[in-house]
Amino acid sequence: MIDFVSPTLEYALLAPMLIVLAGALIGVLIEAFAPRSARASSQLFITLATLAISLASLIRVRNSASTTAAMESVTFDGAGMLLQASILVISIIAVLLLADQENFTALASTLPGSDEERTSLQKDLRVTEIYPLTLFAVAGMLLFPLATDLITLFVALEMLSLPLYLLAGLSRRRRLMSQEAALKYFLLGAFSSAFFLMGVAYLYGYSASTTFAGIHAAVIGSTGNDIYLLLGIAFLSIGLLFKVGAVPFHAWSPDVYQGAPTAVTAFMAAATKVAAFGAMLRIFYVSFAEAYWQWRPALIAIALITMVFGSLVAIAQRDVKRMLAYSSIAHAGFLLSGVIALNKTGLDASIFYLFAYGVATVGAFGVVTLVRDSAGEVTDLNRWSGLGKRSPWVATAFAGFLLAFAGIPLTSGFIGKFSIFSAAYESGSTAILITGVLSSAIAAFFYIRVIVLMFFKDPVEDGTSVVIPSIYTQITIVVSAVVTFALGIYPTPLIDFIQSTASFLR
Amino acid sequence: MNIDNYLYLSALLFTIGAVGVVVRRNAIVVFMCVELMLNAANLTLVTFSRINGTLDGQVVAFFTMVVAACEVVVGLAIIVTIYRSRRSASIDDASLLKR
Amino acid sequence: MNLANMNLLTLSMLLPLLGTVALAFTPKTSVLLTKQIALATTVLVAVVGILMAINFDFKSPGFQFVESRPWVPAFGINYALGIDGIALVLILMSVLLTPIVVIAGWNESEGGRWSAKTFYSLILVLETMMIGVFASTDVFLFYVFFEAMLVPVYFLIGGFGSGERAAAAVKFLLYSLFGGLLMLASIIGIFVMSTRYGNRTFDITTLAGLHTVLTPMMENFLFLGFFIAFAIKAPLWPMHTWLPDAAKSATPGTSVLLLGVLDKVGTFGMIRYCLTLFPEASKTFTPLIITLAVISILYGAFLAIGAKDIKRLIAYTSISHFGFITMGIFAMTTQGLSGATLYMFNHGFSTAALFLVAGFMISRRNSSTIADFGGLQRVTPIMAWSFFIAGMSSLALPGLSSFVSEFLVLVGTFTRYPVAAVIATFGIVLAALYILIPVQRALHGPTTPGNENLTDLNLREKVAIAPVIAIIVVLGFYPSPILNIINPAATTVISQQGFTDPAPTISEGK
Amino acid sequence: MVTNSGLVYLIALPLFGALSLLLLGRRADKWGHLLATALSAGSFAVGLFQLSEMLGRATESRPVTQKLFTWISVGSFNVDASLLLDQLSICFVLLITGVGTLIHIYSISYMSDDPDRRRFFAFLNLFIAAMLLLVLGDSYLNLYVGWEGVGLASYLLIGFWNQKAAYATASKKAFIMNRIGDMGLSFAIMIAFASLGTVSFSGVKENAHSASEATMTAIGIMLLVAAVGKSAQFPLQAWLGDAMAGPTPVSALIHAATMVTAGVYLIVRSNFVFDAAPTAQLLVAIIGAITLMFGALVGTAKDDIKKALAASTMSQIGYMILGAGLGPAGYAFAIMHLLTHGFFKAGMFLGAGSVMHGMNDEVNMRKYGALRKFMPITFITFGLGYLAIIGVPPFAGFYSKDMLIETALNAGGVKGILLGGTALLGAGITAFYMTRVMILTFTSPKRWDDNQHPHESPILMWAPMAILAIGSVSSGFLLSRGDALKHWLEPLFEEHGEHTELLPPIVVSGLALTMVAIGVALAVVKYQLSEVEAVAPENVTEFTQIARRDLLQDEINEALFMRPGQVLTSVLVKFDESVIDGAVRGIGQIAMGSGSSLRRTQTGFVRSYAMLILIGAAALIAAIWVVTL
Repeated sequence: MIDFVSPTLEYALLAPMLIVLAGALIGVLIEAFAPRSARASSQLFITLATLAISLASLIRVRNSASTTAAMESVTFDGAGMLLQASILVISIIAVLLLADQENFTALASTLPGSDEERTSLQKDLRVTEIYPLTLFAVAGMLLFPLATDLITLFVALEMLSLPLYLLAGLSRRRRLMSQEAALKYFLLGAFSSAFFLMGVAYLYGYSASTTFAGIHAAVIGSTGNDIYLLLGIAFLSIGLLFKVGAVPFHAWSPDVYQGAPTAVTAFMAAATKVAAFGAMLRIFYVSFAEAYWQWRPALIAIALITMVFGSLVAIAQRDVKRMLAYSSIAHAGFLLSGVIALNKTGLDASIFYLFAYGVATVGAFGVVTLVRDSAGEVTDLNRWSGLGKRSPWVATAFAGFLLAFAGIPLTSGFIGKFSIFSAAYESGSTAILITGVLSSAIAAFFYIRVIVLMFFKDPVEDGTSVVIPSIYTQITIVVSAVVTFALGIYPTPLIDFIQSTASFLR
Repeated sequence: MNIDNYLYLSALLFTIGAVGVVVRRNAIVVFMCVELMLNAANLTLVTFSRINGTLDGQVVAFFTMVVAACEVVVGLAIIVTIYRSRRSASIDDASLLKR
Repeated sequence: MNLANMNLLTLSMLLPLLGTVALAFTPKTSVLLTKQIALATTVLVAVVGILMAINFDFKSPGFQFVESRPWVPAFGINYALGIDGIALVLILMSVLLTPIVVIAGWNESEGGRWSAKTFYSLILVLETMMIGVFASTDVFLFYVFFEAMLVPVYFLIGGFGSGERAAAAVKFLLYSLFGGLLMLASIIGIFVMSTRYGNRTFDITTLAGLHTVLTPMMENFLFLGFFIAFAIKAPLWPMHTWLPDAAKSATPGTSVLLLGVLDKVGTFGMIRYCLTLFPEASKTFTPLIITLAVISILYGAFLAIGAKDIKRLIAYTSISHFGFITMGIFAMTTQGLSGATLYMFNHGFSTAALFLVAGFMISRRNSSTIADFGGLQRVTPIMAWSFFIAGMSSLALPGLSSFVSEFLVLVGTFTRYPVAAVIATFGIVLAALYILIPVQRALHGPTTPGNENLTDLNLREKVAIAPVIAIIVVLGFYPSPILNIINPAATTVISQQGFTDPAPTISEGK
Repeated sequence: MVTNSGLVYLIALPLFGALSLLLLGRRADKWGHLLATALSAGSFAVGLFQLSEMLGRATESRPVTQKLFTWISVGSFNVDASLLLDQLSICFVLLITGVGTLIHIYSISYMSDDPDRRRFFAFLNLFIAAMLLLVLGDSYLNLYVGWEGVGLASYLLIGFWNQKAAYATASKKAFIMNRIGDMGLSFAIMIAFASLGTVSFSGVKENAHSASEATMTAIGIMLLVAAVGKSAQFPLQAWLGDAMAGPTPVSALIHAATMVTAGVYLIVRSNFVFDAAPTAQLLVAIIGAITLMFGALVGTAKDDIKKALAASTMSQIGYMILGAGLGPAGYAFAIMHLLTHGFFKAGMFLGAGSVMHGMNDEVNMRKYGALRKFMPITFITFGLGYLAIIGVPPFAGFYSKDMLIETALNAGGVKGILLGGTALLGAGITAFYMTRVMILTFTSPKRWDDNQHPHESPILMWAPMAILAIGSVSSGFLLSRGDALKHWLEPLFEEHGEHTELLPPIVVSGLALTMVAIGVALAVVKYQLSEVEAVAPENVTEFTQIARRDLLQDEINEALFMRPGQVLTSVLVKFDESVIDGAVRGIGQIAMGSGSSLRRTQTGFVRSYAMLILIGAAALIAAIWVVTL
């Protein structure tokens, strides 16, 4: 008979992901058995605990970096470890935002505006499924940048996407919009993952292997039909570019960012970017590196278009969440230059940038959740005017995050911009540098407009006010603010750590 | 016959699916078009697995089916909610979010 | 020099921050205490600054009070400070002006959106950055201060200014950010180049050698990145339009710091960075820059003549003056450079005098339109005379400090670019016009309605304005103390450029 | 060169006065004027002392210097704040402090009821100090300081009553036209430094010959521009008439005796430049000639006594400039005329002041008449000055002017005839208009109404007038006796070969006197023997009308400079607003616009998003495929 070789799984290395999955399952069980009253608190506790433990286990295994695990379908190396750590940290502060129930519908199944909904609101029901869903997504995200096998990569992609589709639809207010966001996200997501899968197919066809190493070998040996490689790279990139929201695959992000519950948007905007760019960096650095002359021009073009488009359209936005969405598109452009750089500095810069940007984003959306009126969050920029007078600290924090996005010195954003642009320029693409700088100038324009609105305009008395719902949200904002400025004033420890650890195992 | 034809076929299916997504209004149909694209990919995978003489392609295809199934679950859930609240499954009606 | 190893520079930058902390703990209600703390701090800083000047070794041209600690070693960034004569003079000017501004603007915080606490915290933070920007010998550190500086000024204008303050603040910030980002591109360029050729560093003295390995093309681009940023700051025609708006909207005190100190960062940067890092490119662009400078001189003067608003008028005169400074810098003669540096110093004080007195006038009349004043000479003689003297120093009357610098710039330029110098000299006639016209309209003639019972300067205002005028007059007759500080540094810069002063044509004949 | 630590006191005393009076403010009202006068007198005393010292020394060692401190020292550009007192500057020192002191005394009474008398005296002292610095500075840059210092003082004093809008304008006009001249001076200094590497008198003198003539011509012409501005010479003469807005003592001191003659000083001081640059020198002479005619003609038409005197000042300085333009032959006579003019013109201005004092500040001569009876002393002193200026022997003006005319005629060739001719003609016209002034004011029948009560001025006013009158009588004789001044100044100038005499001196004097006689006669006929209207008649010749309007100088300036300047200014203001700032705003709007138009791509329809993705996919594949080829 065929002698069956049982697969070897390095559980220690996989622990972070497994723990999160376990936590998610526990969450599901709680949904099933725990009494309604106990759910919210216990779920929150479980989730935070899970993430914390996962982070701990990650730290525990940091020294055993640079080994493949689970039959080479996962590679646990410095870069991957850093990306996982960033994802976990960002998730923790994002989950604190979820804790504020104001964000979520009482009962997802009820019709908007129906009596059912009203009663459910009166009964103060709560969807606590969000926690396990989030954890599943986190697990997917953790796996995504580590996957070194096309199958794993695909599964991870779906694993992080599907829960997000659902989460996007669970807003408490403006449920129609929320559901619409979910639909759009889902349809386009599925559409793009179809492309992604097609890419997988062609790459397999090109290299006769599904592992990154195999593809890399094929690219070097240039065995196989280059058309397949071409198609493979193109289709795969579409899937990834869709996730990071690069033009022209960005269209979903403004709508989803606006429609989804703000807490989810925060989590999605920050963590997904890290995961997606992590995967992108890995596959481009590890597998496609030698074929750069094929894909780089196209990617540069996309990067440039993305920067400019994001910045320009953001100027014209009236809704704070949409504005942040477009700014995140612009930032996707900046981050792409890290992929294009295709050198060590590029990798370091990208990781730093991802972390810094992610934290700032969570913070910014955290602030958005605070500005409310009787009908829930107020995202209309004009109604934000005079926020500085109403609650100076919140306004200051938001201004801080905006300055970080704009890349003003003494904020993390500046170090990020500097390092990623210099990496791109080091790799010889002046266009990225110039365009990046100019589009940052355009971007500054609307960040400053918001600051003016908050500080130099008088408040309009229309019931808009700043509500601090729970200590959790406060923690989130404070932590993000501290991190943002700390990384701006003294980034050395993090940068050094990244420099010493970040590397892809080929 | 030439095995490449399978690739052409799958490419054709994929294109049909993609075009379908763009032209059809009913959410369900759009979703089915996506499924079509996925299966086109599957066909490609299997074909390549045959060409390359390795099994990985077929394994991927199985994974894809499972994933597709999950997608169906999530997708239908969303579409049904939309349908219930809007009494319409036309994706063109859902355009509150724009600009 | 035992003080040298006391890190005076860091100390002088730390003190204002400590002051800010102190302010943070003072209750919002006790405004007076706030002001006192602010004043005390700034005075203390001024003392430290003077200590530095005293312990400065005039003979040696290199950097002094040097400090250096690694900041971001990964990028070769250091927290590196040090001052040569030029920097010292400018720091001295900044630390002397700040307390004066605090005294003169004792009540400026009242018109603002926020409390006096905020106002003075911003001022103090700004002072730290002003010192830092002149003191840093690490290009990256310089850039950080250069950009971060904008934020407090932005809030000072937008939060405490008058009229279209928000718009003016935004205009100022966008202009500066745009320039700053171009400069960032150049800095990245330098960073990558220095990495490519040898060790990655931002140390100005090390980078001074970088140009030898750059292609002319590359050097020109990097130069432009820096220069445009500085030309916007300075401001040089045609990148000047933010200045009048900002100066009009800002409080007089802020305007003093804006025109007196911040704009100097531009001209200072031209010397310290454009010339030192890119000598070849500087040579390449000199004709263009000299042209722009000359245009600024005349253009600014004409617009000042045409100005209806006294603050805008002063702003335009500054544009003209910055034309002189830039011209002097790029004339590449010791007279030109020393003159330009001295000009920066003097302009700080003469503009301060003008703006502060203008501020006093405006605060009494609640209008900054020249036409609203008239015959102040008879109503408020002291105020009128202060304005007159300030004006005289602005038109560079011999015997007042600005004459020495202006004449040095002209002579220094004439020896190398006679045509430019000749055209620029017409500026002195225009200067007479743009000063004497407002003097006549506002101070002379019969006292117009609304001005009859304005009160003359009070003690506080006298205390604020007296030292400025004293400095203007004393340095007019005896500029040597400042010139002695400047000269060695200036000579070094010129020789680094590989220039020597043109010899008298007569000796060529021989 | 001999150094002397005493020179600084010449300047320090009045400067101290000025500062203390200004800083002490009202506290000094009681005694301010006395202090100022005392200090000015003290300065005069120091001057006399220096003169005696100087007389005690051998000719070559007469000049003395004093280095105060290093003023500006950058690279090769070194200027010390140091003073130089030589035979030339001592003349000026004495003139300035002497006449200055007299005018201080005069002003004590003249300004007695002005609330701001203290300020007035402060300014007078400031002027004395600045003027002394001007003549004592040992380099062009030091001179420049004094040069603009006197400009400032004159600005302040012209505008002393600047609550009157017109006076304020007059002072501004003076300052600005002076600045144009100053520009010339700074050009001269720049050229000197660039080409000779020095800006000190001695330095320039050393290199004067080794430098190219072109250079020296350039310097010379620029110095001339400066002189023209300061001395109200053509074409920068327009400000002097308006400068009469200032109190009369000011007109006497600054705009007759001293400041306006600074131009002459500059040119004579720079003799080595002009001797090395014939072209510039000729230009100087021509400017002088033009101005002397210009002033004389304007003088004939003015009814305002001070304006008339101002015009004559202009014309007399024209004589001096002309003399200075005649080279070594003329320098001494230029200075001599300057000194004598200092006496008689100051005297006449003070006289005019005394008349105004007696006539409630009436300045229109047509409202005067027959004042001889009412203010005899003024009449006599003024009369002596009058005789001096028209050049009747043996009064001061005769000697100086006669020598100038003679030198001009002897300048040789056509040049000589033209210049000399002008000078002669000028003498005639001078006689005419001065006689006119004399007659209209003193001897013609009274034309003032009865609420006027003309009376003689107090002693504090007429004493100075008397002293000056003595000067107007004697100075010419004293200075020219045995060519005293000529020999005194000679060491400063180059030797010059004797010119061929066009006419013997006696003939020249004859001609001059004839011209004078004709002028006087005409005036007598026109004004003494015929009725004079109290209001200026309108039905007069074109020429008179034009002359009354200063030969259209203001109209021309306005048409040529002011109007275009104003237009340019307003154009630039609009340009800045719309074009430059507009461009900036435009960029912003472009960004905005493109933003909101790109925004439309976000239709909200999933299918269009999918379409976008599809297109993107196609484009991406195409892009990658293209580079693969």
